[in-house]
Amino acid sequence: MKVHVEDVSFAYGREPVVSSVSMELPEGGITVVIGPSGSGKSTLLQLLCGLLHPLQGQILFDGEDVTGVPTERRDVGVVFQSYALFPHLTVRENIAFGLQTGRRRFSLRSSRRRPTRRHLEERVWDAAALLSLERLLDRKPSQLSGGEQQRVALARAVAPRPSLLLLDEPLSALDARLRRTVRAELAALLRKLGTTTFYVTHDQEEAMLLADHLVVLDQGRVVQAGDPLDLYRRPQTPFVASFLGEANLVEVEALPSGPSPVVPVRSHTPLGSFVLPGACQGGWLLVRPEDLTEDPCGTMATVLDSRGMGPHDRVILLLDTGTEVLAHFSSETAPAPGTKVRIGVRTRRPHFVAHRD
Amino acid sequence: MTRKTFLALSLLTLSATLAAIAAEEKVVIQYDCIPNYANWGGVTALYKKVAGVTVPPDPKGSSVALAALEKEKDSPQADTAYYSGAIGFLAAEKGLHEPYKPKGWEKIPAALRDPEGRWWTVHTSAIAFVVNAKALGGAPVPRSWKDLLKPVYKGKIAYDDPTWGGTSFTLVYGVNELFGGSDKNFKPGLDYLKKLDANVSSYPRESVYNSVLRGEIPIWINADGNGYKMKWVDNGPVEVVLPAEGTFTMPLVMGLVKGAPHKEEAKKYLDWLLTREAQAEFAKGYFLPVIPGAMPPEVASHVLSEKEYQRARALDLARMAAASDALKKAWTEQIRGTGR
Amino acid sequence: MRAATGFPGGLRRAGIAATVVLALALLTPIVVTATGAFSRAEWYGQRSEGAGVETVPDLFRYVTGIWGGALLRSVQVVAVVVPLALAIGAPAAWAFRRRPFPGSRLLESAALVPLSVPGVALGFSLIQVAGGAPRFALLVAGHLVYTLPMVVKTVANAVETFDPRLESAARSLGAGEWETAARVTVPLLTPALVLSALLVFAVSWGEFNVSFLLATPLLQTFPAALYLTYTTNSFPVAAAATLVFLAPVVPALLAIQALGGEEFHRGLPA
Amino acid sequence: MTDRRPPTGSSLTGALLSLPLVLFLAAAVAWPLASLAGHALSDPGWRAVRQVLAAGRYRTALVNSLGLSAAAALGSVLLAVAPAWVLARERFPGRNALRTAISLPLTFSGVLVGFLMVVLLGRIGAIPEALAYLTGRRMFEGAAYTVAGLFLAYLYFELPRAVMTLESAFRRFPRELDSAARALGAGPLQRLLKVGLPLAAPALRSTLAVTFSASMGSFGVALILSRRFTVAPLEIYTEMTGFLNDEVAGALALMLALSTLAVDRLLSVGKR
Repeated sequence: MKVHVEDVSFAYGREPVVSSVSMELPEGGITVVIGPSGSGKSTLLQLLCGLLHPLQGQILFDGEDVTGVPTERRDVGVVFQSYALFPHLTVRENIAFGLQTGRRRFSLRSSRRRPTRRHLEERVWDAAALLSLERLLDRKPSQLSGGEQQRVALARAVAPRPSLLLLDEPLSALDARLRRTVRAELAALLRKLGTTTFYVTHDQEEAMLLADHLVVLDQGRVVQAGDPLDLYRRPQTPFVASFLGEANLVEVEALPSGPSPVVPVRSHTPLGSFVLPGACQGGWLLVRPEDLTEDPCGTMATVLDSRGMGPHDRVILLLDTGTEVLAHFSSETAPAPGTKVRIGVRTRRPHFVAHRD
Repeated sequence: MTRKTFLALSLLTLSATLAAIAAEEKVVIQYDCIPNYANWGGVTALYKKVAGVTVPPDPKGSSVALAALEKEKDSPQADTAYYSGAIGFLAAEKGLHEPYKPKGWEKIPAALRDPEGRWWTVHTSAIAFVVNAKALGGAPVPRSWKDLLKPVYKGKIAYDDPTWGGTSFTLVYGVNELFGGSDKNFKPGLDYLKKLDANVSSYPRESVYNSVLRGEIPIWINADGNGYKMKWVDNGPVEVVLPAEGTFTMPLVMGLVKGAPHKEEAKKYLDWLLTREAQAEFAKGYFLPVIPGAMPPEVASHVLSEKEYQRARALDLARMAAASDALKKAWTEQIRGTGR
Repeated sequence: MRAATGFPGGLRRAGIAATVVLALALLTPIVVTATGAFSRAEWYGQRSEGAGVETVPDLFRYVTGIWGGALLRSVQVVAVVVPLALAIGAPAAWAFRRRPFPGSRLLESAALVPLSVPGVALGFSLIQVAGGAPRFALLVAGHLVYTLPMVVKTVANAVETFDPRLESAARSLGAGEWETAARVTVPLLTPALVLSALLVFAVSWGEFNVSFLLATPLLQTFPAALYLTYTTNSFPVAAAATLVFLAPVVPALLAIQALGGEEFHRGLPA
Repeated sequence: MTDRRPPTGSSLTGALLSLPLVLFLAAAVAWPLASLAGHALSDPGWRAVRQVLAAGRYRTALVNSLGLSAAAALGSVLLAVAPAWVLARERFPGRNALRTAISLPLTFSGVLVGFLMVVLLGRIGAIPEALAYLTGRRMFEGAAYTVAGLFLAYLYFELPRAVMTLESAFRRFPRELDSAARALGAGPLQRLLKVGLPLAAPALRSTLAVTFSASMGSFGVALILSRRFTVAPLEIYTEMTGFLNDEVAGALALMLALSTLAVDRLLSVGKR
């Protein structure tokens, strides 16, 4: 199902939470919304599933306006941050819940019948098998571990085969180690299901791993949206640059006189001189730590701190020009603190983040 | 409030309280001291004024007062108690009183006191219908015991539970004698009361003086004096009726409780109750002074004529007392019954 | 704006309306009584207090005149019951959560059992086994039985909501057991203790079942006096006495609401 | 979920701190009640108990108490559900004022409630007087003294208790469960039947227990209002003070306490 969010706004009292957000969820793809806490991402999810209603704007499912349609008729599956498993029902009954309700598509076009008893059991079993919950079907939620609860919540949400799957920070209640394994499983599962998915997180790694389409939200507004790697490589604001991974943002001064906007110009920076867009009114050069390398022709820098992280060493350097930068060096070549090194940028055309008015 | 002030305040109140409990005021405890009965409210207020001693109100009826004294025999709480005659007689018989002859004792007619001073009468009264005519809803004022059985009075009659009050015990016993029963045979009385039960709205176990005055209870079978007071003092639409077939006089008696905790104060109080001053105060509640000559003339002019009172007969206290437990039990079982 | 209650608008309005109706139904008798105290309406009937009880101040003077003693008794009972209930209940509640010992769970539920024992039955059995004891002590015991459960529940809940690591932190900073209690535990529990005190006050102030059974003429609490007033005094006096009874209850209730008296429902007088 | 297990401390401290409570409960609850039971059991042939259980006033009083308390508990819980839910879950101006108003009668003793009932529905009550003034006919005169009036009075003092108990239960009820049910396609009725009521069941049961116990012990209402209909606490009082019949009063008190505790236990079966 294709989902369009058009110019949607929402406020709690006088406090705007979501401000004219527009986005498009690609059919069958995973759209990940990322943003710091308070950026409005959970509110956006609640607007999509109809638990909140926008003050302004429209939400379209396959071109049809569902803005006023109540949650129970939207044909969505939701995984809540707290899982919200029914404590009085077993795992089996939790999974079966959505199969026994009068779930209807908002339009009668594809209304579903209630499954027969046998059919119901099959569907519950399928959902349970999908998440390896077969052995836990008769337990109550209170008898499950956090990871198991998370899987039950997911199984319950997908069992009715909703047209849109909404996940609200589904991994945030798990501990770090579990989160990493579940994350990979979840990515595989969601790809396999092929349901249009809306996924809310504040974790950058999770977002990069899961997203087909990534939306960065800040203070209720969409800052940038697109292919995740593209966002990582070519962020349009310093906020996006630093929110998605670690970034060295090196200030570039505006050129005194503007030559032709289409003609690339060379600009001198503490990290060397680069070809930059001609329209440059000043901005930042984005250099990811992994893009820095030891370069005999590069800039002189002093190693302030160096710490082995396993895959790489995390090195903080003070350029002779006075700028501090972070670099990831491979462990064999990492210099010791106090030593002087020459560093350079791997790519000749690094990304430039322009000032915005 | 900080924790320290909170603590300090609690400690302060606690110690103040304990101090207040320790500092005893002068009191005499009288069981059955209902302010609206026999003007006890006025009498105790007057005593507080003349002697500075508090006699707190107490809601027990005679029967309950007797029960309480019996229960507390080993550690008496009360100094004195007030009863309808037979119950006080019984209390004396049970050894709950200690002999005391208050000042003025010799002025009490001999029939109305125990020769040893274990009980004596403080005033007398008679059983009557106290009728709130306005609350009758157009029905005529009943004139006889027989009238009370008429369906027009359904739900309009009340008399106290005799296991609570002595006045209604006198009534139950007296009605039985009136209809041909005796201290051994309760059937005639209980048969009548069973028929009456169809019209009775309640058997109160508390003073309902104000309910009658307000009209919550249109007909109350109780002491005549209470009705006179409603009519003349409280200006209620109340009429006092002495039933045509006859009625009963009732001495109201007191005694000094054995082992009374405030014995000396109690003696002074009991002495005072027989003074002309106290007796006149009772008379303001239309209970007849037991000391001759204490009746104020304007009070005397308010009550029914002597001729009417000739229908009131005296009952034998000793026989009443002897029958008391059995009669109360029979009444409870057959009239108050299953508590439907 | 519509909040996400999941209640359709019509149902929500109906629910609010039902709540308003209930509140009005509960308040009406009190309002009628209060106006009754101050009104001279004919249906209130004759008064039996005689002359000098005509105006509103007269009524209250009359009430405090005849029931001043009972009022004082109630104040005394409350003044003893509140600190005692806190002193007995609060340390135990803390211990149940922080220093559980064999049988502490059982003891905690045992402390709630009295709520299911009718006051008359308990009062009766108290007199049976301890009739010789001072009545005031029995009365206090009776009130404690019905107020301790609230202290235990309120304080135990409060102990649960604060992090035990705070106490551990104090210990790690060198505070001894008593110093930790005085400087960390008690200050953190102060709101719960104040709330408990208010709850105990409200319950004790209105307690009738045990009080009436244990009452002696010198030991009438105000609710027992109210009973006497209802049966022996005229309507305006009874209504005025009711208002005297309510006077301290209303501010206490407001304070309880402000402090979030969740456990208020348990064990109130009936 | 953070781990909040208490730091290991001496359980002896705990026992010592609980000692006053233990002693108090033993002296003021366990001892009297045990002696009550002991008296009844050591009574040869359980005469008093048999007397109470035999047909007659005492049994009627017990049955009346059970019936009236059950009716009051059921009635008050039924009527309290909607207001409790509204107070717990809805936000609207005046909510706190409503809650305070509803909680006010919680401190009322039974006699006060009885008195209020007489003021409203006595023979000269405000309601019959107002109706007579409006319609010219006398209606509901003395309704306060009927069984219906007694029931109303019980409802009056149980309703605030029921609302407050249910409200605090509803407030703990996770809001997300309702959202989850909606997202799974459940309409309002299904949510009520499949999620709301099953989850509220323990709260409803414990509210029934609270209101039932309070009604069983109540004494003041009946003292003021009861005319012919008697309840167990009233009979205990009568036996004790009117008849000096401590055996029967004790047996009745025991039966009253036992039946209340039994119903409480029954209602808490399956809890937690």
